[in-house]
Parts: sequence; structure tokens; C-alpha cells
Amino acid sequence: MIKKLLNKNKEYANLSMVNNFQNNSLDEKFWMNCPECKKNIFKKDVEENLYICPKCDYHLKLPARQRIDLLIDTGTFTEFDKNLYSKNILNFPEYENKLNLYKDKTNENDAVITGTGKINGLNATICVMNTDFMMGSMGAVVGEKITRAATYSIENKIPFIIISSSGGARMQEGIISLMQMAKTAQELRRLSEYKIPYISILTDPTTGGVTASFAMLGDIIIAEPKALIGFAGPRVIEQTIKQTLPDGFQRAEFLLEKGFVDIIVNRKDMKNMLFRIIKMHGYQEA
Amino acid sequence: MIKKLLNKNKEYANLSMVNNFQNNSLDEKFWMNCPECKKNIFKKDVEENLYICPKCDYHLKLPARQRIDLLIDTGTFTEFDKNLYSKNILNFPEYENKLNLYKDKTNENDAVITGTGKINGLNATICVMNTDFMMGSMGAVVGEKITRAATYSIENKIPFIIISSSGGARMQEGIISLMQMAKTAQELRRLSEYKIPYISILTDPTTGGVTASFAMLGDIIIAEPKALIGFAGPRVIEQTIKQTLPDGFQRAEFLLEKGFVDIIVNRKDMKNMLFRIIKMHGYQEA
Amino acid sequence: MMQIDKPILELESKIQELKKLSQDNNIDLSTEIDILTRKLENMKTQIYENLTPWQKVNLTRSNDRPTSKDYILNICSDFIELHGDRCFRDDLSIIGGIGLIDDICVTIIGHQKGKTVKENIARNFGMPHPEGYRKALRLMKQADKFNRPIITFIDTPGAYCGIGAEERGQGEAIARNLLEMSSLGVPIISIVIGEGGSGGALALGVCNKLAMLEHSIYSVISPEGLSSILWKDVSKASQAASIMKLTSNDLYELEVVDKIIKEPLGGAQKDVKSTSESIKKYIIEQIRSYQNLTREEIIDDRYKKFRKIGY
Amino acid sequence: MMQIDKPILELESKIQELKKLSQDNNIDLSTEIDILTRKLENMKTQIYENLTPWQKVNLTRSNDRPTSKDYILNICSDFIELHGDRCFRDDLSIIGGIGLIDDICVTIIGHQKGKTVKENIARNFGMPHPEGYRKALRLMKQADKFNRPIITFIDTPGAYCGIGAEERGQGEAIARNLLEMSSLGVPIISIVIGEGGSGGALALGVCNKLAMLEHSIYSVISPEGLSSILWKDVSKASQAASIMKLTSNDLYELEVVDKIIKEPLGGAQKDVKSTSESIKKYIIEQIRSYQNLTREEIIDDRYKKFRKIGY
Ligand SMILES: [Zn+2]
Ligand SMILES: [Zn+2]
Repeated sequence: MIKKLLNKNKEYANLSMVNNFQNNSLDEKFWMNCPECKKNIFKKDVEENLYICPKCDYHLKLPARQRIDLLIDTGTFTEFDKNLYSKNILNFPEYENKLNLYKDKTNENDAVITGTGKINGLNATICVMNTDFMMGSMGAVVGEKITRAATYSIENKIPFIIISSSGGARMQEGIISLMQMAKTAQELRRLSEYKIPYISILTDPTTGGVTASFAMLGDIIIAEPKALIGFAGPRVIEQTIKQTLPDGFQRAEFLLEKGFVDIIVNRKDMKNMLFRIIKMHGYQEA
Repeated sequence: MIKKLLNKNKEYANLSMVNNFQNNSLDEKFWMNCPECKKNIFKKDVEENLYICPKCDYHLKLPARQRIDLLIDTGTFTEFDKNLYSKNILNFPEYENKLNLYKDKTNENDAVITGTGKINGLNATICVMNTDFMMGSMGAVVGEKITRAATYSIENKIPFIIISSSGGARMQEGIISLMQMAKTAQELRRLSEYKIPYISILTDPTTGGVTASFAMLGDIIIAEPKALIGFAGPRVIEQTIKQTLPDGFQRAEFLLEKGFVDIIVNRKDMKNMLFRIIKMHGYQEA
Repeated sequence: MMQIDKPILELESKIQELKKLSQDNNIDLSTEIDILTRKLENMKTQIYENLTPWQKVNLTRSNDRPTSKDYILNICSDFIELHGDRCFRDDLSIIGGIGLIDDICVTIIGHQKGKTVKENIARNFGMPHPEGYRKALRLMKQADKFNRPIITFIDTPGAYCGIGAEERGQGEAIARNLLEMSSLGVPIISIVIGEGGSGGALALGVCNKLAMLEHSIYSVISPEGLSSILWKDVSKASQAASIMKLTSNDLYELEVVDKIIKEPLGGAQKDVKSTSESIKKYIIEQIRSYQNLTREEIIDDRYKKFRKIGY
Repeated sequence: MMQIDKPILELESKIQELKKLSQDNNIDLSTEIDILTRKLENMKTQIYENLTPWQKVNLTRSNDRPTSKDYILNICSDFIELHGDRCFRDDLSIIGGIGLIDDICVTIIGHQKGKTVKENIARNFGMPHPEGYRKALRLMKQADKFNRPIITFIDTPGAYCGIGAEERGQGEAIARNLLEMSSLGVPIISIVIGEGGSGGALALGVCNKLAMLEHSIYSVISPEGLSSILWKDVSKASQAASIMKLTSNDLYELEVVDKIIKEPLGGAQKDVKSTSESIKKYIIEQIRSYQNLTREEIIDDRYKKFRKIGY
């Protein structure tokens, strides 16, 4: 009802909603503010729209499990290594507590979900990073799960897909976390030697050690519109160079122009694009 | 005597020489003007100094046969394909006449000398381009001779060296001349597959189709100081962009900075540098 | 183009006039119309089968000449454009991607000109910078990895001449492509669809089979360039064109080109679909002919093609 | 460094004073001098064998810490520096070339810091841009072609953070090196000689054997970075250093590092020659140990090294 109203009398409705929102502190459970167009949007509308802002098409964070639902045919997903847990190898202060906190909050054991399933009938291995779990940071578990998933693709000769979103390496695992960059990259080298296509999908935000390893190594690299993708985060760069960054810096469109992204694909078209790419690599329904 | 005088009382001597030169039109047989420092230099001094300006170290054109004398141990050079002659495949107007003119003038049959010899005792195949012959342009004979020389290196497993200097493709041979770029490049690909080191030496000027084929394909690329090296010639670029080019543009030092040249080597040190490189590739005196 | 078409257009409008006259005044002019129509057909054949080299140069440069993209979209049942050199920039003067021709997966790369001024500025009039060639090479190596035949469309005035192009190694980029293309174990089929300008064209043209559209050209230097070198006078370009052997017939006689693909009367732009069909037919034939060759045989076939040119 | 050295320098000057006093006034202070000299030796050992992680961080960052070039010139009987990425620029924050160690031809690549402000500006304080990594990769592939072992020296605060670095794909360049290094059929020996800063260090560190100079460090983030994330306070870097396990001992215990190369008392800068000798000895030993392995075995050895880290 409210949605329809908004759509029909857009300007008017918007204004009154904003007023409502500010004056009466309307329940934040139902409303949110789009970080791109800054308009108030009805959460349910956003959720029903694959977390794309209905007003400006901005791609908000899509929860990892829903990403799998979006891309993988219903009922075909088999998860790998669900019970791999991070250990506090360095005895880093507070790390166990933090892990437990995130486990409770997300109901996941770490920052990536891996598994296999079908995309319009075509087999694929898929890894979805989860920024809800410690910013999608990569520690030993993320590195190991992605490596094992790539191995699965090699052994079963099926295309490999990673949907990245990450704050980078997980500092609580120190050098071990850094080494996951090499570990995953070298498994991708094996994948490449076996001529198995690897499609890397970059979503907001993809930064640090993930950008500097598997995210940038796709045979084909796809990004969601406006996703922030970079090695250094924009705040770190601004502190280093003591300047504000230009508009659009490190966004998907910028990376496309700079030659690092093949295609920018709307979330709604993503499954079909994956299907077309896999098909063009000669794979057929099994 | 004059040389000593010049060296001892530099400023004074110079001035008087310039005066002499201008007033009395001193014989141009004996004197020349350095294109870099603009000073008058005694031709004999230049020739005795490997055609390097004794005042500013500028590298003037070293005649091709003298280049071989400089780099190859005396008495060890065996020339290849001396009697390959260009044909007028396209019936291009005046081409035969032009060829004959250059043959008479240079006493060479085309714009490259190829052969094999020793560098401080180490075997090498060497190709020296000759700008005295039709600006060192590449037609079928240049392409063929370089290709055959590379084949010789493959068959005899000895390092391959090209000293480039060229105005580019030879327009009188049209498409045939263009195709020499592919022909030479693919022979270098074979050379590379056989893991035979190819050292490319760029001298003033190296441009056009030569730059865009074998000159830029060395495992190691050496340039003489200040040599002009580019795809398009500076005048063509200036005409296209309607601006004057910055100082030093397309010079060896510029290419080093831009990442396209490995080392800039003074002509006097060139033979020793080749020797060191070949030695470091595991070759020994035979 | 204007000049070439002019008598044809005049005659066409005359026929239209007669038709209108006949209809408006209800008089029978069918004999006259028939004669003129036959004359028009003859004239077209006459003109287009006897284009001078310079007319062909202008034909390939005209704004309505079909571009790589036109052929790609007509030939492929599906096409995904891929972007970028993974190093500096995505150069829009080269288009590339993966596509399906019938059921064959291929990689297609071509110089890309624009049709409007705006488009041409974005596409830099089909004159690549080094990053364009590096994008092409990346896509070709990818094709090699996945064992996809490579189709290249050649249509460029030449590699771009400018400061940035030199700074980023125009010569190196072209040279690298020549060498690397010669090492790919998949068949490469190149088709000159318009202007094949010098090293900038050859950088996509180290192929197993080279075809040219009937009216396309391919040369080591532009007619303007040659004319300015020979006679210090750019305006004699048409004269230069006539001596430099740049038409598909010339190159076929020189054994540089393997096949001339006929264009519809009046040029490819008169019927993009049928021209695309001819191209598609040629591509499929050629791919089929390489189907049973090993990687080494394919590399060797390409090697021999260029090895024998010139001597 | 100042802080670490301070008590040592004070004691040294006291001994000098006593010596002068003894000489000038002709009094015998030899017992006192002996005692103090022994005390000095003990103090040195005490201090340098018990450096805190933060002291090590500072030691590796001090201007007199030997750089890649210092070791290269001491280790090689001949070395030719090679330049450029063949694409955009020669990045001076990475040095690379071919050299002879005894009679073994090797390719050596290292991060290169400067010793003066001017040098450091030219070298960008040892923080590479993407073109630095691309130069390194070019030289490594060349080494692979000619079957030369690869030595890398790691000494960087990290890959550079800046607009140009992001524009030209810092992430891609590092990632590419990780993948490509894992495919090289020659042994890669890496030695952390100073600061091993994050991905910018690892981009030269996908090796068969990893050694660290005794006082060098290697970490996923700088102590300052960690401190500012954990406590929003850069000044607690020393505290951060103490929890992040970045010393050679820590990494040896974590089985990331294969070997700790001892430094002379007081650190490598006190005796570059002897440190170079130790490094050279290690390199030669390691190269010998790979001499009889096939390319595939060498690749597999490297693969296993990283495959087992973490899980
Ligand atoms: Zn919005
Ligand atoms: Zn001079």
C-alpha cells in the first residue's frame, strides 16, 4: 500500500515520509536510508528487490545465503566444509571472543560459504564471501575453504566462481592470514593449468588481501555496479596522500575504465550472465 | 696538434675555430658540427673516437661495417647472404634506380649486414642495420636476412644480436615490407622457444616497423645514449597533435624511465657488456 | 562516397521522377523506366566493379561502412564483450569478447570505429593505443587457453600517433602481439573489413587465413603518408593510392591474402546482413578446416604463411 | 636505533675517556678498562639478543640498515641491473637483474630502499607501484625461460597506497605475481632482509625457501596500522608489535620461515660483508639442493610449502 503510494505520488510521499521519519522517529525496523541516493526506503521493498535500492538501483549488501539462492538453482546446492573453524594460532587477544560473537550473530562459522550447485542446469563450484562475518576478512579458514573448493573444481572439471566481498586479510591471524593469499593464488594457477574457467565476481566492498589475490585473477572479472574495489581502502589512501579522492574512485565503473574489470552486471542479470559464460566455455547440462 | 690545442685552451680555441669556420668557410671535409652540443669538431677526432663527439659524448652514426669491427673479434666475422638483392615486386616507380644509387653509394646490397663471429671469444650471430642504405628501411631482403640469421642462431644454439637503426618499413615494397614485421617476429618466437638469448641494441634512430617488431622483442634491450627510439617519428607526432614535443621525448633515457629499455650503454663499453651478458647466460668459449 | 555514388543517385532520382510523373498524370512510361532501370543496374556494376584504389580508400573510410560490431552482432547468436588490458586502461578503439557462431565458441577481436563524431571520439577513430593491443593480446591468450578459434576484424587507419601512445610503448605493444600471436595453438582467421592501416592493422593480423572484403584496403602506409613522402604533397594521395597496391585484388595477386569476400553491389553498407552471412560462411569453413589439426600443426601453418612472404 | 644503542654508546665513550685519562696522566687504569670492556660486550649481547619486537621494527627501518643493493654487490662477482616493466614505467623501488654468485647465474630481485632522503624519494621508500611488481614478474619469467634460480630480497613497508597505484591496479599486480610465481620451474629463494610489509612483500615472496635475517620482521599489517585499528591510536604501535608475531623467531615457530640467518652483534649494518657471506652461503646451499629436481618437482615443492600453511 505505502509502496504504491510512494510510486504514484513520489515527490509528495517522499517529503511526508522524511518528515515522519525525522519528527516521529519512525521505526527503523521498517525504514532505511539509501547510502547512494540518501532517500528513505522501505526495508521490505529493498529485500524483495534483491537489496537493490528501488529508487536509484544502488546495490546494497546481499546476504551471502541469499546470494546462493539467487545464483544457484533451488535445491541443488551442496555445501562444503561447513564445520571448519578458525583457531587462535597467534594467541591474539580477544580473538576467540570475537569469533564466537560473529558465529552467534551470523549463524555461520566463518566468512565464506563454499559449495557446488547448478546454474540453470549447469554445474559450478561457488564461493560466497560474507562481510557479516568479521568484515569478510580472510584467515586460514577462508583460505582453506576457497582452496579446497578450487580443488573440487579441478577434480570435477566444473567452472569455478567466487563472489568476493571483503575487508582484506584477517589481522588476528597475522602472517598466517597473509599466506592465504599465496595459497589460494597457487590453487588458481592449478585450476588455470587444467583450463577450467574461473569467474570472479566483485561486490561492494572488495579490498586488501582479497583484491590482491583471487579476486583479481578471474579469467573473466565481473563487478556489481558501483561496488568499491581496491587494494588500499579509500580512507587509508586519503590519509597517505592527504587529499580527498575524486568521485567514483575505486568504483566498479572506474575499474572498468582502467582495464581491470570485464563487465559490470546488474545483480538481477547475474545468474543469466554466468549461465551464458559457462555455456560459451563449452559446458552442457549433465 | 690542433686537437691538443683545443683541449688545452678550450674556450679560446673554440672561439677562434668558430670564427675561422664562419669567415673562411674552412673545409667541411675536415670539420663537422655536433648535432647535440653544436660545437665544431674535427672529423678525424670523431672517427678515431668511434663517432662519439669528443666534447659532449654524443653518439653519432657509426658506419655498419665499423660496428662489426667494434663488436666482433678481428678476423672472426663470417657474413651471411651478402648477395640477396631487393626486387621491385610492386613495380614501384623509380625503385630500381633508387636501389642502384644506394648500392653504388654504400657498396652494400641492402640495409642490413648479418653474420656470425666471436665476442671476446664467445660465439654470436649479429645483424647490423645500415641507415646509409635507404634510411635502414626494412623490405623483403632485410626481413629475410634477419630471419635467416635467427634461424642460424637456433640451429647453432648461439646468442642472437641485432643492432637496429631504421626509418621503418620500406614503402616501395608496400604490404610485402609490412609482412616482414610478422616474419621476423615469428622467427624470434622460435628463437625464444629454443631459449636462445636475443639481445636487441637500439641506436639512433630506431623507428616505425622496426621498433614495432624485432627491436622491441629482445630478452635484454640495450640502447645507446640519447638514441631516438619510437614507433611514430617525432615530426609525424607533432603534425598529428599540433604541439611541440618535450625535450628528450623518445630518447633512450626516456624509454628507460618508461620501462622499455633495460640498460643504456656507451658505445665504448658495448662489447664488454655483450660479453658479460652472454657469459651470464652460461655460454663459454668454444 | 558522395563522388562515387553521385551518378547513381542522380539516375535513381530521375527514375523516381518518371514514376511519379507516370502515376500523377496516368501516362505509360514503363518502357522508359525499364530502360533507365537497366541502365542504373549497369551503371552500378560498372562503377562498383571498377572502383579506383582511391575510391576504395574513401569507401572504407565512409561513415556508413559497417564496423566490427555490426558484423559481430550479425554473425554471433550470443556475444559477451570483455574489457581491459589489466594494466592501464580499456581502449575502446578495439572491441573484443567471446561469442557463439552457430555452435562454435570463438573469441572475436576487432578495431572499432564509430559512426558519429561522438562515437568516433570515444573510439579514437579506430586508432588504438598500446593498451588496446594489450587487451587484444590478453583476450587472444585466453582464447588459446580455452582452445577457442580467434577471429579478428581489421579496420584501422593505423596505431595512434601521440605522446601517451609513445610513452606507453606503441612499438612494444605491436611487436609483442606479432610474436605472441605466432605462438597460439588455435586457428586465427583475420578479415580486413575496411582500412588495414600499417603495423596497427598487422598487430591483429598474424593469422592462419587472411581474407579481405572486396573493397577493403591494406597497406604499409596511408596514401596521404606516401604522397607526402614521395611528393611532399598530401593532396596527391589519390595518385599514391594508385601505385601502392593496396586493394584486395592486389594483395591476392601478391599472395598475401587468401580470399576475397564479395561485397553486395554498392558496398557492404548496402546489405550488412548478406555481407555478414558471407563472412560467417568463410569463418565457419576455415574453422572446420583446422578442426583436425594439432596445436603444433596450426602454429606451423601460420609460420609458413608468413615465412614465405617476400623471399 | 638511537634508543637501542644509547647505553652501548655511553659505555663506549666512558671507556674511551678512561683510556685517554690513563694515557694523558700516565696512570694504569687497565683493570677498570678491562672490566668495562667486558661489561660492554655483555651489554651488547644482552641488548641485541633480547630486542623487543618494536626495537626490531625500528632496527629494520633505520637508515643504516643494509639494502638489497648492498647485499647484491657483496654477493655477486658480476651483476647487471635490468630495468622496466615493458608497459608503463621503471619503478626504482624494486631493483632487479642478472648476476653471478660464484659460478651460478641467477636472477636477483629486491625491494630497494634509499639511505638518504633524496634516494628514498627516488626509491619511494621501497614502496612499489604496480609497475614495480610487473618489472619483477618480467624478470622472473625471463629467469624461468633461461633456467636461472631466482633470489628475492624482501624489504618494504608495503605496496604503495596512492591514486596512481590504484589506477594501475596494485591489487592485480600483486595477485598476478602470486599466481605466476607459483608456476615457475626454477627454485625461488626469498630472504627477508628488513621489513616484510604485507602483500607488497609477499608479491616477491612466493618461494621454495624463505629465510629471514635475524632481526628482520614480516607481517600482515604494520604495527602502526594494527594499533590504529585495534585502539584507534597509532602511538601504541610498540604494543601492537608485541602481540602480532612478526619476528624471525615467531615466524620460524609458525613454520612460515625455513631459516633464520644470524646477524652480527649489533645488527647487519655493523658488518655488511659478513652478513652477505651468510646470505650467500645460504643461497648456494639452497640452489644446490634443488639442482637435481625437475621443473615439476620444484613447482610442487613450492606448492606444498604454501598449501599447508594455516590448516
Ligand atoms: Zn538509492
Ligand atoms: Zn657534441
